Amino acid sequence: MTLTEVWLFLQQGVLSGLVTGSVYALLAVAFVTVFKTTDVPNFAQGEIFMVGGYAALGMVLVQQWPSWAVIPLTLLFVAAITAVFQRVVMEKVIRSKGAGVQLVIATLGLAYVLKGAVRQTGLGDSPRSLPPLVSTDTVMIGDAFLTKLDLMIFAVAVGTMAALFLMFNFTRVGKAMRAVGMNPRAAQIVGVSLLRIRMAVWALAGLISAVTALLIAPKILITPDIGHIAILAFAAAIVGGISSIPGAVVGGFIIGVAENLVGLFISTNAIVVAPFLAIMIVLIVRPQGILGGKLQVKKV
Amino acid sequence: MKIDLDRGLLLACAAILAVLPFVASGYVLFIVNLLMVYIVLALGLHIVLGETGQFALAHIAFYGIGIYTAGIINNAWHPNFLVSILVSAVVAGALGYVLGALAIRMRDIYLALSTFAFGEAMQWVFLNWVSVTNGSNGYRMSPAQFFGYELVSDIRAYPFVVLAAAAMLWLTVYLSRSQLGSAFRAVRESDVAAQAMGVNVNRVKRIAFMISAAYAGLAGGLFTTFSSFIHPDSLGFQATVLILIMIVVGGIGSVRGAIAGAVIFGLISELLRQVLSFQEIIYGVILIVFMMFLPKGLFSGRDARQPVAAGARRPSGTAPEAKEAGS
Amino acid sequence: MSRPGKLLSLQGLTVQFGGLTAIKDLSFEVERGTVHALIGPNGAGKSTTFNCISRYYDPTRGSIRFDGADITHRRADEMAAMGVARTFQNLELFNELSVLENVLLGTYSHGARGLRRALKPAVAETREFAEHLLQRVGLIDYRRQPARGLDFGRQKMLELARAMAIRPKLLLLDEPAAGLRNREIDALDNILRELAGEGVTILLVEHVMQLVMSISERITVMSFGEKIAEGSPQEIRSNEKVIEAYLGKGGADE
Amino acid sequence: QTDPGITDKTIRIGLFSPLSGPGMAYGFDVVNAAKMWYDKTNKEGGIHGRQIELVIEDTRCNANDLLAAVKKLVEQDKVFLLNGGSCSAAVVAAREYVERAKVPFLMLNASGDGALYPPSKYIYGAFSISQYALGGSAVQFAAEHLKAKKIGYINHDDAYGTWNLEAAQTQAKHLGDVTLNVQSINANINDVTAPMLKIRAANPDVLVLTTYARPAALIIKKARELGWTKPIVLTVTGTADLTQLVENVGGPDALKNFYIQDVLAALPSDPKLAWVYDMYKQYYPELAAKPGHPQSYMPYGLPSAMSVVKALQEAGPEPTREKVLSILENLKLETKVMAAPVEFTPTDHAALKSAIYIKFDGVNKELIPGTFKSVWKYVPKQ
Amino acid sequence: MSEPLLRVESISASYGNISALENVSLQVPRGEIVALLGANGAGKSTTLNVISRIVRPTAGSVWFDGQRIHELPTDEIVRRGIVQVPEGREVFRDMSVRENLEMGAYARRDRSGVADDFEQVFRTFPRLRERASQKAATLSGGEQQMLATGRAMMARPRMILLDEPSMGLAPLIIEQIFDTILTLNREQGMTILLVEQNVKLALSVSSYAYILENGEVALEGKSADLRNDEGVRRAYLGA
Ligand SMILES: Nc1ncnc2c1ncn2[C@@H]1O[C@H](COP(=O)(O)OP(=O)(O)OP(=O)(O)O)[C@@H](O)[C@H]1O
Ligand SMILES: Nc1ncnc2c1ncn2[C@@H]1O[C@H](COP(=O)(O)OP(=O)(O)OP(=O)(O)O)[C@@H](O)[C@H]1O
Ligand SMILES: [Mg+2]
Ligand SMILES: [Mg+2]
Repeated sequence: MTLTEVWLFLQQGVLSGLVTGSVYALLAVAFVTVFKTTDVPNFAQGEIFMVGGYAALGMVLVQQWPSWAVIPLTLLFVAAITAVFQRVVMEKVIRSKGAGVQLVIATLGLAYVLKGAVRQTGLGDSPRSLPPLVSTDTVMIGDAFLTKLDLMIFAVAVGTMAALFLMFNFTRVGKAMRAVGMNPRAAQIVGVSLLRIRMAVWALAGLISAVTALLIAPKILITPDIGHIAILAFAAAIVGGISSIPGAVVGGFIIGVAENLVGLFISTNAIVVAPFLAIMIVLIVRPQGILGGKLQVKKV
Repeated sequence: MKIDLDRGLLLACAAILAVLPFVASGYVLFIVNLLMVYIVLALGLHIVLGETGQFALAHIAFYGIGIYTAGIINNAWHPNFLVSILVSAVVAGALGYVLGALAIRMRDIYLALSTFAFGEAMQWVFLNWVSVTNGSNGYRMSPAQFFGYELVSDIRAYPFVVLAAAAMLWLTVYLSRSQLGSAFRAVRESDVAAQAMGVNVNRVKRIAFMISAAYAGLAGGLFTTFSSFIHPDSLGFQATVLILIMIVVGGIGSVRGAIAGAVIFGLISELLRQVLSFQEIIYGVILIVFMMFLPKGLFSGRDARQPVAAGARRPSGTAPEAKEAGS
Repeated sequence: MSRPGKLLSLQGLTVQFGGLTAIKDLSFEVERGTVHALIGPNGAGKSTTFNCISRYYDPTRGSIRFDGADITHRRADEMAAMGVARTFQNLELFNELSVLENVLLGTYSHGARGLRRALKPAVAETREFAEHLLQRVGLIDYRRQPARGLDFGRQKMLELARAMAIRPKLLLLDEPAAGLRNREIDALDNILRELAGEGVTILLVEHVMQLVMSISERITVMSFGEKIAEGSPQEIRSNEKVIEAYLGKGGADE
Repeated sequence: QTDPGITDKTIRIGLFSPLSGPGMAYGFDVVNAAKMWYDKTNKEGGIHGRQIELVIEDTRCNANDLLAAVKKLVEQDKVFLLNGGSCSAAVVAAREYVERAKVPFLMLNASGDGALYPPSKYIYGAFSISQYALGGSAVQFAAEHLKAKKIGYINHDDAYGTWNLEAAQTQAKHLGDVTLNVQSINANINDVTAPMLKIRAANPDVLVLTTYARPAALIIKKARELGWTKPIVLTVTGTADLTQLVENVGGPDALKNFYIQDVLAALPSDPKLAWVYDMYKQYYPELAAKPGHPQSYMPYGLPSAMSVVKALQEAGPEPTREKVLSILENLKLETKVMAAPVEFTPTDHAALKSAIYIKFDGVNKELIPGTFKSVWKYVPKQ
Repeated sequence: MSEPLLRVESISASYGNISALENVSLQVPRGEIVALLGANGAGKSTTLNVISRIVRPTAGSVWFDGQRIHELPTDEIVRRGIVQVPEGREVFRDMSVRENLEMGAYARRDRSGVADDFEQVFRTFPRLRERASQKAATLSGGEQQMLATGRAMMARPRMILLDEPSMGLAPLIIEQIFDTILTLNREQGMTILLVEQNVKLALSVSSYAYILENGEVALEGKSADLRNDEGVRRAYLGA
């Protein structure tokens, strides 16, 4: 392999990796948002995103609605699903003294339902795309090709991260969300409405998922099983430090780039394991994740 | 009376299992054999998750390791099946110990997701270590034997599978009554306090991982006694989730629950094949409904020792908490 | 039966958390068979001291000797077998386990170690021993309840019983009387006296002066991580520094 | 004494395939196609006066479930023969069992290479096409029609990939002066930059894709982004829905130099195949009304059903499993559905060896004359 | 006598099948300090938790400022002006001391006074000022208790429910806390329901007191009278 080739591989590999990484990052951010606040690892994250894609598809394809209507409706639809799921299912699980693992399984249940429902529409037989929100003309960066859409995706990922980071650390509601995550009982005592906050958070995650879907469906194509992509979002979240929003994004980038570099310089067969290797390495070297803050002596 | 309930249940099961081979078709026996394997898997997960409270999601990886180990041994030497399943248990257990050693630094979600990652990685190994596992072509295993008695059919394997499962059940109950069992639960409830009692938390965790993995490995060995083919696709996260669901729906921390869950969900996933295209939705709804109305599982609170869900005990959960008010 | 001599001695103990120094060059000794109190304002470093002795924290500097052995670098889980038991200021119970099993776990460190024993179930006499302890702290009627179900005060008593089950040489009690009412404090007082009578050495962290002053033979006072006074209850009560840093005018009489 | 599943009035046949979950697209309508052929046969008086009774099972495209289904059909429902399987890897799971139970087993549209080789007395298949045939044929086309010397080859890291690659390499060796540059990828890949860059760097004359639809679309799109202009050949594994493919690759521009493999006798739109789709409409009016039906693999269900019927008819009024098997050994049958007739030999139980190719620019399809045959032959390993 | 600010009418509560309260009634007049005493497990914390609706009563009603509040969600009750300082220091572990205090002012509408209240809290608990940016989880037990109390003060409530505020505090700090309680009460007319194990202290600051015994009101009366009541002395004040 010549040096120029290596250099070219590096450029394209890293840049495309950052874009794909942004996809993982966006989903990871949604995942982290819910986890931080409700302590629930949402194993339906991928399917929620998937449903966003198909909701839009249904409106475009079956209903033939114009995109200016489709976009807000999709966001609304997905946010509604997640919010209602939290309000109706999760709250009930909590009230009947379910915790940790029970909540996880409830989300798994949601994942199955959503997948099954989409298959029922008959849209799920072959992979689908959506009309791209931004043109997919290619632009050159160095010797690397990207599309305008790619740049948009990257921008949105970073933007969302910034917005959420500010929200969690500097806004009243953001702090309330963190408080609920740390100690729901105390949060109640200072006047936070668990119901409202939890619903808000799930709706927020739904929104992010929907935006992601609209944005990246044309890039990665959706199938009823595209939810598996959430696995990479989890990977991103862990690598970055499970409850850190910037961590999620950094993690996403790392995974995306790792995939490409492994594919380019080791073997394309190995692309699938790259994320899991990343996870294991990070967790062994730095159990709290890259931006997980410094470990503190546990106060006893 | 609880003891009697257990006795009753056990006797009933024993009776059914005893008459089954004379009345049921090979297909039914195949399903029962599978259920037995599920039971052993569930008991294994019960030890690390239910008893020790370690949210480990790599269970099926060890199951796979068990299957391939036993399969390879069968193909190579065709020994007494006891040998092959014990070896698979040992191999899986050893790897479990290693994973435990790496995992003890992590808790809750980190542990869950990193063991999950390990599971995915193992599936990749099964798929790509072609020279050993025959990769994605699937691996064919010649049937096991017992002192020359070839276990070529489900009905021939049946008695051995059932007995093995029963043995593992006994072992599980015995373990949970032992000092080690108490240590497991101590770690689950509060590792800080456990240390104060003289429990070497890290060692206990490693042991829990090891035993649980050994169970899974043995389950894999059992699988090879009545099934002659394994494909990596059936060793993915879905399978781990199935086992997880079994012990949670059964009642996490309860042996009875693990078994009930294994039987019920083993059957559900087989029966659902009949409802065709709606099965995913139905399956999902079943899970959701169970969690909404029976989150602590079928056998919650019936066990002498109150079980707790992994991660249920919040760091700030010091004050006594009561019926959570909710409008 | 309590042989004279030092059971525990701290030498120049220093603990830092990042920038913050929780304990600065702390030294004191505890005589065998005595009740020794460690008092001081909130955040003085008392619990941290406990955490060092019971090996939850590693001191930044200094050494800890217990029963003739240097334990500065032992593991926390080795201490029970050596005869050091403790309770926790913020309750560390096995919440979902029955009250009885909580106490049974106290006996975990007894007898030989190793696999053979690990696989044995708890024997009848340990059970009786545990129930006897529950009797002593008045929790026998609750033995089947999950610990979580007890009220705060009883949870504290349960922790005490669990610590006693270790059959310790040294018992570290972190604010056992917190949340107890006079009545229960008197009961606690008696239990501790009995224990002391049985030759158990007690190191007590407590803010309830009524208890401290009545049972401790010697008192060490810390403030901002440093020892500011040591002596008999009378001396401490009248010690200006202590009154000003900790007791306050009202605190002295009690 | 007669074999199970036979009465004077009926013959019972076990029909199974993924009818749910991810694999549904491969099986659902394929089973319907087979079903309608059996119904048709029954309407026409059945087989020597016997009506065909179907028992249908779902396999979820999963080894364990398929095995359970087969065991149920054989031991519980006591079927006479088995007709099913759309997922190759899963089908293999049934092999040992079917041989032990001595039941004739004709696959549906599973490529089933793992079950076909080494040939088993009881198992017949590849009615659509086997992966071995598919890979070999594609290389043959690239070399013969597109004059390729150096072929870029992207396959999956799964069973299918391994099989079609093996045949492709055999074909290349057979052709002599053809070399392959291979990149294997996982079916769930999201970023195909790496494989595509490596292919581009190797600079082959043609790119052959044996991947599923999604990775295929991703690669074709990426190829365009990276300024690839040479021919791309997409095998039947990825051609499920062509109109969709056009959308997925972002419009026809990406398909300027693009060929697809097909195994049908002609283009689906071609009058030659009209009868298949009319028949489907007639048997499943309400399904046909739904979006996405008939699924594009639907016709593949017919040949195996046809073969079953033919074999049973030739087996005469007193059919036994042995008779049926002996007939299958040399069965020849022009299905009018597939690119070539069904042709079994005692040493090769795969029905189809050749494929046709179509130039597709996103709008128009232009049939390339001739069929292209894979030369791969099973050689027993020792 | 005018309508009391808080009126608890014959409430009962239970945990699963364990009954914790049996028709308990009590009243807290505006601007008064009322003490709630009783042995361990008597049900004091449960009473407070019923008032702020963390525990749902199985019977009875709770009236605040003339309105029934026992069906309202906890956060609404807080917004109406009842804040609890819970038993066992429920602080936000991973938030800094300052953030914890900010959260205290969460339900508050007037943002203006917040700054002054920070000052007041820090004046009462100088230790908190030193630890302002430290994570609550690593505070000493007493520091956490101070934080919990300070957090409640930040809400500027109309009524505070204190569950054993002196628990684990140094005598000096206890004095300070009770001074604060008295000033809050005198200067801001804060109404206070006080659960306190230090009966002597409790009776000295409160004007009226209830004594619970396993879930029922066993005795009630003017604090002054109770202080001198023989039975009370023997039962609760010890020797
Ligand atoms: N793990 C830790 N990380 C950081 N700081 C800590 C840690 N543990 C204790 N500290 C700090 O060390 C100081 C001493 O804490 P410690 O718990 O020993 O106080 P204490 O004497 O027990 O007070 P109290 O009587 O209120 O319990 C406190 O200021 C606390 O903030
Ligand atoms: N979460 C719970 N589950 C079961 N029972 C409980 C729970 N919390 C409290 N109880 C029971 O309710 C009764 C009253 O408890 P509560 O905490 O109100 O007493 P208390 O007066 O506050 O005691 P203390 O002064 O020790 O805090 C006790 O018998 C206790 O065992
Ligand atoms: Mg302390
Ligand atoms: Mg209380």
